[in-house]
Amino acid sequence: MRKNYKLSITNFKFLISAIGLLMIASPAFAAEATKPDTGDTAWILVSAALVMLMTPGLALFYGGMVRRKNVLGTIMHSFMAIPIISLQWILIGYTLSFGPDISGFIGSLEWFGLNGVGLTPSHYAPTIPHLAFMIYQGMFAVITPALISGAFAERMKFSSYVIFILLWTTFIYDPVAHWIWGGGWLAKLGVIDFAGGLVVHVTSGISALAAAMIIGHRKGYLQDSMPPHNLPMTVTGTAILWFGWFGFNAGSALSSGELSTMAFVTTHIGAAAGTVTWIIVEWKHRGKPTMFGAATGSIAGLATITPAAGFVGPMSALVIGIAAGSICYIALNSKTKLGYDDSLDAFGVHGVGGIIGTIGAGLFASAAINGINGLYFGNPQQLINQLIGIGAVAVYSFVLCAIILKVVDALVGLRVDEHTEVQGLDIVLHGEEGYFI
Amino acid sequence: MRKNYKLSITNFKFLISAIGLLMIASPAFAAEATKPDTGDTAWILVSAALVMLMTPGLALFYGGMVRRKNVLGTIMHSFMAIPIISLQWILIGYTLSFGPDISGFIGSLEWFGLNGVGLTPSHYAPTIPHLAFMIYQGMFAVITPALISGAFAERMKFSSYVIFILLWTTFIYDPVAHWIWGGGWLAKLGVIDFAGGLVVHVTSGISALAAAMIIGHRKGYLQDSMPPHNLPMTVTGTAILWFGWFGFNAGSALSSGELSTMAFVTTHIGAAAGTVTWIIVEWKHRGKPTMFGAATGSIAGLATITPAAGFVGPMSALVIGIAAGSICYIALNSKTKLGYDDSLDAFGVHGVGGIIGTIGAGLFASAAINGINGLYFGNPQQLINQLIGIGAVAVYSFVLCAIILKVVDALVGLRVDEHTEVQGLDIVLHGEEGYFI
Amino acid sequence: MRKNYKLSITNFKFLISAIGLLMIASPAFAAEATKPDTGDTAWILVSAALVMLMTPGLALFYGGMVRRKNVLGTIMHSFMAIPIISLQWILIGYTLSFGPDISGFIGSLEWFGLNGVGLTPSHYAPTIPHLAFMIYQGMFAVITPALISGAFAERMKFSSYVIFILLWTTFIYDPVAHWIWGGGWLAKLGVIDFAGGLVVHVTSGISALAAAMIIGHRKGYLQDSMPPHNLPMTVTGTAILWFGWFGFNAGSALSSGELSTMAFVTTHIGAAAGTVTWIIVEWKHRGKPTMFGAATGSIAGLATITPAAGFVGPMSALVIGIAAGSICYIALNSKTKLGYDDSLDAFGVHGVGGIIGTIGAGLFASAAINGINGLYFGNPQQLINQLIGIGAVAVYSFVLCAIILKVVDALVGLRVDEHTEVQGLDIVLHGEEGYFI
Amino acid sequence: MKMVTAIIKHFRFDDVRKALTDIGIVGMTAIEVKGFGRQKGHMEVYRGVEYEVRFLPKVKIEVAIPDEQLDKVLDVILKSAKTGDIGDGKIFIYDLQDVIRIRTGERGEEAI
Amino acid sequence: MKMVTAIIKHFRFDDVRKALTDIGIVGMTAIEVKGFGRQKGHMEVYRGVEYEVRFLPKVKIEVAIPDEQLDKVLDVILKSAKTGDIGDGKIFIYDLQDVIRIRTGERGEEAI
Amino acid sequence: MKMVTAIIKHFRFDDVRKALTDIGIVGMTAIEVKGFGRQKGHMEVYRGVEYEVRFLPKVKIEVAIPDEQLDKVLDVILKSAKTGDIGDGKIFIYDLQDVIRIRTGERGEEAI
Ligand SMILES: Nc1ncnc2c1ncn2[C@@H]1O[C@H](COP(=O)(O)OP(=O)(O)O)[C@@H](O)[C@H]1O
Ligand SMILES: Nc1ncnc2c1ncn2[C@@H]1O[C@H](COP(=O)(O)OP(=O)(O)O)[C@@H](O)[C@H]1O
Ligand SMILES: Nc1ncnc2c1ncn2[C@@H]1O[C@H](COP(=O)(O)OP(=O)(O)O)[C@@H](O)[C@H]1O
Repeated sequence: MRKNYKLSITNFKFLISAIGLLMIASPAFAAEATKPDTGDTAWILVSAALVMLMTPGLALFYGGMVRRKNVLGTIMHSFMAIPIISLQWILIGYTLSFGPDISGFIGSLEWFGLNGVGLTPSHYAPTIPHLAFMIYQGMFAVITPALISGAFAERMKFSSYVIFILLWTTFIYDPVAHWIWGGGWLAKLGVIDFAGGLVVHVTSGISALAAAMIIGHRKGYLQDSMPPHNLPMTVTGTAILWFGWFGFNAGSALSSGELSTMAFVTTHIGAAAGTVTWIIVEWKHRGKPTMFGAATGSIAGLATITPAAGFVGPMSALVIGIAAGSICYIALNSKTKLGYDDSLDAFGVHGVGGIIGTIGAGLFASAAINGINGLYFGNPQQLINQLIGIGAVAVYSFVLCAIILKVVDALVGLRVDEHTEVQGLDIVLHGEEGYFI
Repeated sequence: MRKNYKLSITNFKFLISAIGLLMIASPAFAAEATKPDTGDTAWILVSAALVMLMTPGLALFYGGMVRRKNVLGTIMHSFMAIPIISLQWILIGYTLSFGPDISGFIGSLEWFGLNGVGLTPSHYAPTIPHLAFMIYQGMFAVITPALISGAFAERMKFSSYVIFILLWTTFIYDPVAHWIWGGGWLAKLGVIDFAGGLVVHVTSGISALAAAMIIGHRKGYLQDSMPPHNLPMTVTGTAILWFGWFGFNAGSALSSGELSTMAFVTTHIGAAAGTVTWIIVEWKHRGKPTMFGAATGSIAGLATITPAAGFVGPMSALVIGIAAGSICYIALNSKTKLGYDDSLDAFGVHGVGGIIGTIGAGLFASAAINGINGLYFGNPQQLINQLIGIGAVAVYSFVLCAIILKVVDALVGLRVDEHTEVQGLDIVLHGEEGYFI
Repeated sequence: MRKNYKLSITNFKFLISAIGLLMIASPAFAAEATKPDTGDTAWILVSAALVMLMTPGLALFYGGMVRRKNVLGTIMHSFMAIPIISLQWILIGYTLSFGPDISGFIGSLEWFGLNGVGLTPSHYAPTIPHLAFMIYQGMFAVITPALISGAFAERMKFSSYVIFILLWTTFIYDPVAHWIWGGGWLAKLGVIDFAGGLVVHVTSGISALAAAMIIGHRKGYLQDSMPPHNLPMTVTGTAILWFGWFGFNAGSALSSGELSTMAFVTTHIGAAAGTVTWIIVEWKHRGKPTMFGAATGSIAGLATITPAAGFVGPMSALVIGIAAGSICYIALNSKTKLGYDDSLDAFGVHGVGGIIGTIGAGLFASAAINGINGLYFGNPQQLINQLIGIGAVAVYSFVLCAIILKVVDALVGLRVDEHTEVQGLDIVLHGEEGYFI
Repeated sequence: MKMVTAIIKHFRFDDVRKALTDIGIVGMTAIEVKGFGRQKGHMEVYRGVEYEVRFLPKVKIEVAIPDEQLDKVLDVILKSAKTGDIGDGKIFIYDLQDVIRIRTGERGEEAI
Repeated sequence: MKMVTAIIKHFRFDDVRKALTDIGIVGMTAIEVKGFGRQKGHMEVYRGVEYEVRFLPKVKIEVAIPDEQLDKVLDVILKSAKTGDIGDGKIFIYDLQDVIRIRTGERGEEAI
Repeated sequence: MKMVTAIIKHFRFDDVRKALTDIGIVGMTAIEVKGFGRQKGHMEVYRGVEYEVRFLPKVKIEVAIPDEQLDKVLDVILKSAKTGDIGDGKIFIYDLQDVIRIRTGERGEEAI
């Protein structure tokens, strides 16, 4: 104990001096260069706030789906991703993702602790302060690991979860973000991903699949009744997600004007088409349209349109949304046959949706909108690029996520013991209860 | 069955080719003309997102008021209006409302499927992309039929509801929007309606009255106890509505600056005055001030200030809000004597509020703010215009809504059977339950 | 009775004529002068909407923490502050706070009823309409007294609460806002407070301490079990508060660009650091990390970074957030030893956080960011200024709040009777119940 | 004395209460329960996973009465709770050894 | 053996529990119920529509005890649950035929 | 006839139901209760204030049966509800004077 304590004091002292240096270093933001545009900056800050809100939205979306005894533990997975990944981001995540490129694979540590990241616009977004771009991107890094938590809901140790998301973000999210948005090898190859079909949804969705397979199903899965304990909470989360997604997609224009407008419109159409399609298919298939289905369909539509949002037109968005609603519906309804327990369908919605949308961008991108044509407009190469992107990101995510999970499992164990699972995470891990109603 | 299937395949093929054509046609958005203003565009996109959020806000507002067994069915009425009406809007609703005028009564189908609606600003709003205007207006079309659903909550068939809102939007909302905002006959006559007192609240509120009368009261109305099952949910919805209403009213300036500021301020004052008035009147009348009353008063204030928001000054907004709080209070407290069961008071709040506010605009509009004077500032004609507007919209809405409901009733029936009403819509129509708490 | 009634008619007539005059007077907004900037105005209106949303967010935050029987009464405290203080603000609050200065202590009544407050930008914010500045500041006035309500939750009379917040805002908030933001004596002295560490959090937090001491603890405090009845509701409130805080802090730049970006980034970092620190300390101290702790830590971080947000850099925000999480944790965990029942920790979070943050600004302000250096950057005087500010505001708030409470107690009584406290405020004071689930 | 407990359908609850008060019963206690019986439940499907809901919500009413009121009470419950459909519920009758009113300490039939 | 069930006011619940454990009762079961009795309910008005709330929330406590403890238990409940106001509730006493502890299979008084 | 009521752990509920239906029991009623017993509760800390949670959630199952089924039913519940840990719960057996099926008016064993 003694030793340990000393160690952490030393670490702490080191950290303090590092922060102290950065406190002096970083405010070198001479505003001599280009003044940011007020409208663009307003739009990006609003978008950053909207994307921030999505993570608690996800907390409610997921929280309503689990059993009452796990509501706080589930909410906490999403909620804690906000502060933990935000700190990771300002310290090392941002520079790994967007810092000066190292051979197309990763950003250098030059911008460690936001060193040199100031208020002068960067080449990433020439009309807004560099820090505005940084914080906006940070909100994406936050929500992505939180999405995975749906796969192992109701049975993962909180301590392991914290370690997992730190490793996952550093070793999966940051590199992949660099490959595509930080000027890395996939960007050079010509892969397009407007707002994170690959970077956000495929990484998290495929990792969710790996996680569900490795951690195993919940005790009593497919035998006991495990209906969502609070669907109005899930609907509230859905509403917040849809609302926030305008910041996610239209904000990815990194400016306010034509492109943000187009992405806003296609996002809404994709969501609408996903929802209506889901309800129609469900009604035909099961005989009853459900509110839970409508909520799921809208998230499927939103996830799917994400990579295409700023590349395609309104009618293409309609087609992509229809594909989202029908294919994700099939994915979810095939799940029970496949044996793994992706409890809240992180793979079925985000993995599948991200892949469809990335292909959709390759099919329907139109140069009239954002300079790049897809297959439908005569450029088959773009579809090939997209497929390469999907393959690279999916394989990388799956393999690395499996390794990370195995390592965490070996070190501290991934899964709670049976007693905890039976009693519920809220009481045993967190010592609190969701409701005294 | 076989035939039917073929038919829908054919339909589907047709739809696909139409969409295919539009996918190629629509992206002809040369950005050669005026560049949109970044600040104005940011404001309209934010406003569009805010108005989108209002519909799920309404879902919570209404959802909290019904009995537990109908919470999902009620939420679904509002929620499904988003995707269904959004698709109607991009296909035909927008062009019917805002497309090139046909004799002042309706827009032509020239802009079917957003054909020709691009990123170049339109004459409706010269500093933002045409598509931004389109999507912003679409959010209004979405929430309006959802408002009506309060009148027939807890007893309408979901399938009939879907048909109803499609017909209602096409035959009532779209024409009336054209008359007033699309350059139609009421606009030419000089009727003013800043953000939808007539177009949104009178159309939906009067239709709600027709609907409540036609569908009949809930089983057990005024005999059984039917208190709201979750008032905190209703308060959450109220908060979201108030928040979103800033986009609704201040966004209706279609630009960011003086007019949006004035509409923002009058909106907030109207809501505040409506709430305080309601609470005072209720306290005097019933002896106790209620949270539910405060929530209702705020929505009454917001609905009422809507048509006047960008035409009147702060002190006029105060007067309008006081009128809203007191008159809507009286309307709701007289309801039980009138015999119809407008279950969630869609008429009492939106119908009555919309009428008061439209008159309020005619009384207190000030040319110093938006070029038009009302009676109080020496222009009695404006009040007459407003009364004509109210009469025309109310009669049209009532008659057409009654016809639509009768037709839907004859074709598929409006009302669930008694067993369903007793068991609750959630289990019987949707096969799911709101809570397992 | 008769007399009373007459009196109020006379009052009412007087009010009506005053409003009538103002209706004519106020719209003298010639737009001849500087045109507002569209981006800046968009940002401030969005920020105003965000800050408005914080008060219902607080309603949920607090509402989830009390016992089920008091959920509506607690929500109502926050909710009713919106309309009541908004009306106070437009009538007298704004002019008392920001009207032409009288000897550094208070604003004159020149702008009574917004007279002369128009759409031309003011010297407070030269690129946005004066009314935009007015309404934005009004949202701050609204939330501040609502924060105090946490101290006397579950036992204060609603009628006394209404009187209390009106007096409190007029005699404490308005003057203190004038001292610091309205060009009063503390501003002249050089005290800095970016977004309300002193004006909002110290005033309300210290008043909460006075209130908790004067009103006495809840019946059964520390004996009966009083766990929060709905923690997911509290988390929802936390999310809304965090989201809204971007408008609170980054909006306080009163423009959109570099300063708003910096304040946005430091706000998020402060919140993140507060949350992570809280969880670590709690985990070490109590053995379990809780969702309630994470929510509390994030609000502590947000409250603490508030006065420093636009003066310090990202790494300083990190340090301030760490201080917030650890010191507020200690404050809350010492509470039970101190004997007073600050039921929802309005003092422990806002009072303590506001003081830390105000000191933090004095320590870490950097001229490179906003023209002023703190101790760490070589200017010890700033720290002294800040300490004077804290002393003056804390003493003034404590003494005046105690006087106001004593007066209200003498006149109408502060506390409900025992029967009401046992039955719950919802049924007895408001005649309604939160849930029928 | 007898304790009559009846498991009934939710929406008959108000009628049963009214019918009982009409014959002079001034006290009763109600409890939300979940019933399993001949009335079959239903399936609910959540995102492709099917759950059988076997237990249906019912209300249990407990009425303590003097022996001589038994027949009247049973009669009244039978009439007011009956819909004729399966799942109408059951009445269970127990012997009650004693009753005490807490406020006054009265015992036996007086305490009812 | 006897099963003593007491319908009491919510806020007396903690006192009753304490009083019972003080005399050595180590087990009991509590249930939320809604009571209807001499204590009248109240009106609630929601948007102009009045509803009478007739059933008030109460707690029902069930304690299984050996016969010889009956008097002490009744005495303790009477004292700790009483406020003297109407609606204090009632105690019902049943004969218990047998008790079994599931964990061990013990039966009768040992199982209590 | 007997009324067998068993207070059991939540997560044994489904097994007990299955076991009972397997031996032909077609009706039962379940109630959420809070139990207090040898199984100690736990502490919960909310913002620095500690509360002891003494009452744990349990399910109470009520099954009315003819006398001759008693042993089988007890046996089945004992087996299916048992985990061997403290807090497994208790079975209480009451004499049931009469049962009536509301739908048909049948009485006695036929009504079960
Ligand atoms: N043997 C039993 N023991 C306890 N409760 C029973 C029993 N049988 C039925 N019940 C209760 O009575 C309710 C109605 O019984 P059910 O068999 O569905 O209909 P019916 O009584 O009309 O035949 C059930 O939901 C259950 O709560
Ligand atoms: N005959 C009865 N059968 C069952 N429960 C009863 C009966 N009478 C009263 N109760 C229960 O006892 C509670 C208190 O009774 P009430 O008549 O209000 O007050 P008091 O016992 O003080 O006269 C009621 O709310 C109800 O739950
Ligand atoms: N004397 C009693 N009267 C009523 N219920 C009891 C009694 N003793 C125990 N119980 C119920 O049985 C449950 C289990 O009892 P407990 O003492 O915790 O475990 P065990 O039965 O395994 O010793 C308790 O939670 C309580 O609901």
